[in-house]
Amino acid sequence: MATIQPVVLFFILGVLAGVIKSDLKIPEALYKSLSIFLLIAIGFKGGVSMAKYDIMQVLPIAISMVVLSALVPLLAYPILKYVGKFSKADSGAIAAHYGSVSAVTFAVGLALLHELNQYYEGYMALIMALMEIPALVTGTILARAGAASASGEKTPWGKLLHEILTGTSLVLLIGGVFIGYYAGVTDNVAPLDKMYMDLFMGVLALFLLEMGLLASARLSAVREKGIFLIIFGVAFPVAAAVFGTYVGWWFELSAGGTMLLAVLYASCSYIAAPAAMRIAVPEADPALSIGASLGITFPFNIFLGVPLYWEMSKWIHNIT
Amino acid sequence: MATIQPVVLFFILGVLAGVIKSDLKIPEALYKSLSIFLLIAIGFKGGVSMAKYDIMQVLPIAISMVVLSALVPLLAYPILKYVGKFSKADSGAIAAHYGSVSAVTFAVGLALLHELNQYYEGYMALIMALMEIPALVTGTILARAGAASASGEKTPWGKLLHEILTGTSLVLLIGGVFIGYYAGVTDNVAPLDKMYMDLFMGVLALFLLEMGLLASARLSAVREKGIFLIIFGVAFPVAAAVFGTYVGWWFELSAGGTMLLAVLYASCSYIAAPAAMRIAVPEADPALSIGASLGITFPFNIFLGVPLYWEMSKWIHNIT
Amino acid sequence: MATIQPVVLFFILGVLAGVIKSDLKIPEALYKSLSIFLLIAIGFKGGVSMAKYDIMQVLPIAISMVVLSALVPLLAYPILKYVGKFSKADSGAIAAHYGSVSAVTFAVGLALLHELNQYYEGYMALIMALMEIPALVTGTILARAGAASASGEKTPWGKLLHEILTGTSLVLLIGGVFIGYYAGVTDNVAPLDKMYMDLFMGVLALFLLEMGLLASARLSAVREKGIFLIIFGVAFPVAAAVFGTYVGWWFELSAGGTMLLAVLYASCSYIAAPAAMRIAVPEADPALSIGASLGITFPFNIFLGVPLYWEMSKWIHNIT
Amino acid sequence: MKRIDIVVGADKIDELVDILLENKIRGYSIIRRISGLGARGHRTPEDVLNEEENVLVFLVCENDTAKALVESLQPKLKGFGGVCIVSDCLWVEGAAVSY
Amino acid sequence: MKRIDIVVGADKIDELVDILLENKIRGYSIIRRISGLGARGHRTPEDVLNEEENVLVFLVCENDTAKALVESLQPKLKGFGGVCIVSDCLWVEGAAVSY
Amino acid sequence: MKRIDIVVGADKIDELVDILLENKIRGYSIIRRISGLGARGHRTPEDVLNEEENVLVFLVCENDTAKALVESLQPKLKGFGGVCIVSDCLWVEGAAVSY
Ligand SMILES: Nc1ncnc2c1ncn2[C@@H]1O[C@H](COP(=O)(O)O)[C@@H](O)[C@H]1O
Ligand SMILES: Nc1ncnc2c1ncn2[C@@H]1O[C@H](COP(=O)(O)O)[C@@H](O)[C@H]1O
Ligand SMILES: Nc1ncnc2c1ncn2[C@@H]1O[C@H](COP(=O)(O)O)[C@@H](O)[C@H]1O
Ligand code: NA
Ligand code: NA
Ligand code: NA
Repeated sequence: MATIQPVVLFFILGVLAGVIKSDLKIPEALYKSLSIFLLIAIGFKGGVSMAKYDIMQVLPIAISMVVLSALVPLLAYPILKYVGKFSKADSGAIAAHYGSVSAVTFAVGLALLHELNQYYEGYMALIMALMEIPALVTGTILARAGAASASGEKTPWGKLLHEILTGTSLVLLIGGVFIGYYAGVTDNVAPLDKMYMDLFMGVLALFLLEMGLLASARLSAVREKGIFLIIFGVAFPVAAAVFGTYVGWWFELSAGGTMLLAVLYASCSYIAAPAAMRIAVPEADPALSIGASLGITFPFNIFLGVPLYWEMSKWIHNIT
Repeated sequence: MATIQPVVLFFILGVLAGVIKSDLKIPEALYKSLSIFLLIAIGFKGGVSMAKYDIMQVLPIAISMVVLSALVPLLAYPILKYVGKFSKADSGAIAAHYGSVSAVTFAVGLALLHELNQYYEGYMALIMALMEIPALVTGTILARAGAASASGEKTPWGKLLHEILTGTSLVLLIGGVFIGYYAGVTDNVAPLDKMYMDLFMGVLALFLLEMGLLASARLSAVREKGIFLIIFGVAFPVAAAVFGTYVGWWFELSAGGTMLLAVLYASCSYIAAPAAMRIAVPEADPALSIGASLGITFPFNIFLGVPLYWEMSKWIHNIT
Repeated sequence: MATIQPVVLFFILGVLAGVIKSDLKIPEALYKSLSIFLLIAIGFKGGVSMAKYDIMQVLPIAISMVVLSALVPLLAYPILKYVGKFSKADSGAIAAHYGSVSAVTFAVGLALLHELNQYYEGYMALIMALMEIPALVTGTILARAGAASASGEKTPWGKLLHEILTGTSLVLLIGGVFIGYYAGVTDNVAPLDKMYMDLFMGVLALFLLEMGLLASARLSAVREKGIFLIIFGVAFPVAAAVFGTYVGWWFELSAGGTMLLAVLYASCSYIAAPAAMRIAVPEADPALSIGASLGITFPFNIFLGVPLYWEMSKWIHNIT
Repeated sequence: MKRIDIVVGADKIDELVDILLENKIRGYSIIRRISGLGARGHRTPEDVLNEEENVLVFLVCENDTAKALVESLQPKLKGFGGVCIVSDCLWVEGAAVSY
Repeated sequence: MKRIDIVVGADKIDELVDILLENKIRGYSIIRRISGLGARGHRTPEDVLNEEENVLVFLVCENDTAKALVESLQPKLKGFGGVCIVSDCLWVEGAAVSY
Repeated sequence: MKRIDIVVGADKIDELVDILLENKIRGYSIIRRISGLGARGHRTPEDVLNEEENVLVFLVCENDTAKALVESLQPKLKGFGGVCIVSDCLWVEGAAVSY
């Protein structure tokens, strides 16, 4: 089993700083700057390696994997509603979070592959960008089905789709992919890589520090909601990763690519999804979904999930 | 003709994000940090390469080119006033913007030369720093000549000169040149270049992203003012570049240096000039000058102008 | 004698910009981001090189040097109180500042050693982290002894210790040391060094620029307090450095390590100490301590002190 | 003269300003990044994961304008949430009249 | 209705909010990063070396609630520093009642 | 007691504070980064290309001090622009007196 990467220790440092009530604070502008950097860098990196593929051949595979990810909320919703006894709105909103993806978890997956010197398909970045969309739509439909009449208000689909399709992460990821692709094709990567590739890990470290601070502030919200959310927050991503591993293997991705797909299916959103759900399902309680997503699943994924999904991918590909 | 550099695609990404009303926002502190970085980096880089020259020999040439740049507003003013039918104040203010320079356009010029592996005179950074001054003074005089009596208020020359001579860009550029020069002469560049040289392009990319967002917000202002401003915003920089190319060739600059001088003459300010004109000609409408400068001339220059001026410089130097 | 490093010229640039009342401003978020970076980087770097030591052997030496640093305020206090005629509270607070350390002065020391290609003990970063603690405690005791009854309020020791032990700099330095140590031991430094080592000097430059701006704004406060504070601000750090040099030599540190210890003893805090003293000795005037610390001792140390302490260390180690 | 203080969600500010301009308000001030508690619970712009920002609009105008404005605003307030209050004040003459 | 404006040091805000909630205040707004002069001298959050931040709490409530709140606050104000004032205002009905 | 609210351009704040101090004002609060509309049109500090920042000075003082202050201010207000209003309020005793 792979050792813990130094970069994820920054998450622990953040959690500890939060727990001892340190006055350490990441300025808001830095947090936003780091996340802009990471999204561009992930897109750019992916785009550069996509330059080696025939786009027309890749696109159908990519889209299939994105579409299949829309099933994840369908799996989560009944568990949340009938086992967890959450309201319709909360179940739909949490399902949308778990169907959506976390760029930082993906980044930790990338970091592991780089450390292990493993190949992966460059277009995974594009898949991640697109994968934000279907889960948010499915989740909203689930939360809303038959509920609109009750609350008397209609789902603002226009506003919601605008929010989803023009959100910061989609724009930067897709933009980064295009520019990276162009740079790769015209053989002009060189001057930009010093920033968007070489500094990736260092920036990720700072971002994880802030995630730790944020997570420690959210843990109390989760603790109140009891044991179900904790179990769900650990077990569900593993189930989703199994599904993702299977899909990746079925589409003949490399071992690295399969693992990244599993990470995408397993990871859950705490940035794009909350913003979308605020518009689509305002009666859902964001403390629940963000608490589970950031307080439980995110740390589980970066410490145990990512190495586990790598083992799963090796196993299905018969690698040792 | 040179291909479009990947870095300028970030400008398009910003414009697109603005057009689709994405919620993408560059934090104000990041914008300011990036511009501090770029100014220091341009100065530092220039200073380092100046270490190879005999300053006393270079200075008279540099100053001549700066002084000649004071003619640019004299050329712009009558066109704006008599063809464009702008008020005295607006004509003077816009002329000052077009006589002044844009560090980011200069940076795009530098980027092209680096990509093409072309030599240029290091002291161009110093020239750029100084070139901010004369145009702002000429523009103010033009706007003010005979007007002071009308508005009843006197031009606050003291305040204006203080603003021009102590402005952020002048201080950082000149400071960067000095420190770079010292580092070059004492052979101590090494540890600072990892940041101020290697990351230059990556930082420029982020800055261009923000410029795109800003430009897309300004386009409407320009559209209202009609066709004249658009034609002026494209044709005038080309004319100024022709003048700059000729001056550069006359002073026997290299092909790279000549192109950079043309870029300086052609580029127009949207940071230092607005600040100075707010003090000097408060009755001028900043939407006009910033709209034309950032909404039209800046994108024209980085996409078409810079490659065109490079062709012009090659032509006058008989290079193929 | 070593030449002045280019990086410290950024401090002068900042002071000059302040003096000419330039509108140059470092955004607050950038200042905080840079200081987070520097603390992590110093800790990380130290931790990586500590991986080569046997911790159990190093710890007693390190702790001894930290404990001995608690004597520095004991030396400063009587001078301030009986020669400087400061109040008990001010004397204690200023003594605490001078007993505590400045990470940036330390960074300038590191920069010189790197430039001179000199070895130093990696655990100096850990020592610096710990050295913040004793002086703040000693200083508070001195300020408070017998004074509590007068002001009628008790020293909030609980709150003070919490502030000292959970302060940003301690958390980031210690965290950085641990993560660096882990990265060193597991041989995983590679991807993080591009940011936390390679960019160290460039970030320090920006930070020094801001320090210059801050110092120039503080000079007036010092000027009012007259000649004593200026003499103290220069003479005391030299005395402390002599003590530090002696301690370093006694514990058989390398020449580089001895110099860094001297720098630590000589440097004085303007971040952690003010925050702690605000809680512990609120009746002390922060303008005095910050003015002396940042306005006099800091510039003295980075320009003259650091090279001087290096000479002292070479002399005591019989190196030429 | 009347002073009117309105706190609404940041997403409502454009609509609110339009109403102000329709009512011939010639001067107002906006303070951003306001947190608080209201009928929709706590809202804190500092929380980077859940940015909910309020803004305060503060304006001074003549009694009649205030009356007209309040009448136009009232039907909209349900959608805006927040709070809108009116109080009396005295305008110190001197600056250019912007009310 | 009453409007109450309180300026206190940022470190006191949690304690103050607790008192508000104990007094059944159901709506308030907080403006941060306020500088100023008071009994403790100048306080400027922009000064990175000496961050002393004030916050303004602005709330609108019914006269009786205001009275009760002021009575609970008064003994605490000595520790809080700053300023607390009460004035009259008119609540424009429309938004969900949060007072 | 009186509360005085003044909105001026950020470049005028030093001059304004000097006038306050000359009039023996011992307490005031400053809120920065205020945007708005006035006689000089829209001013928005968020606009990085055209930073025009207003600040709000809020102060509570005794009636006589207020009167004297307003008299000193009035001739200056033309240059300051913005707005200056006076209203009545009640100072809740408790904190150290800073008016
Ligand atoms: N009674 C009140 N006093 C002061 N501010 C209020 C009050 N009620 C609501 N607010 C502010 O208005 C915002 C939105 O209120 P609401 O729409 O009721 O949730 C709150 O977050 C507060 O900032
Ligand atoms: N009379 C006043 N008017 C307005 N604000 C005040 C007044 N007195 C104090 N303040 C504010 O309250 C803060 C703390 O006051 P103090 O605790 O008296 O130092 C000051 O920095 C001001 O922002
Ligand atoms: N009637 C008003 N009510 C509230 N704020 C105002 C008013 N008039 C002006 N202001 C504020 O004062 C600033 C400067 O005003 P002016 O100097 O008239 O352009 C404006 O940008 C507003 O923020
Ligand atoms: Na997922
Ligand atoms: Na020009
Ligand atoms: Na010391």
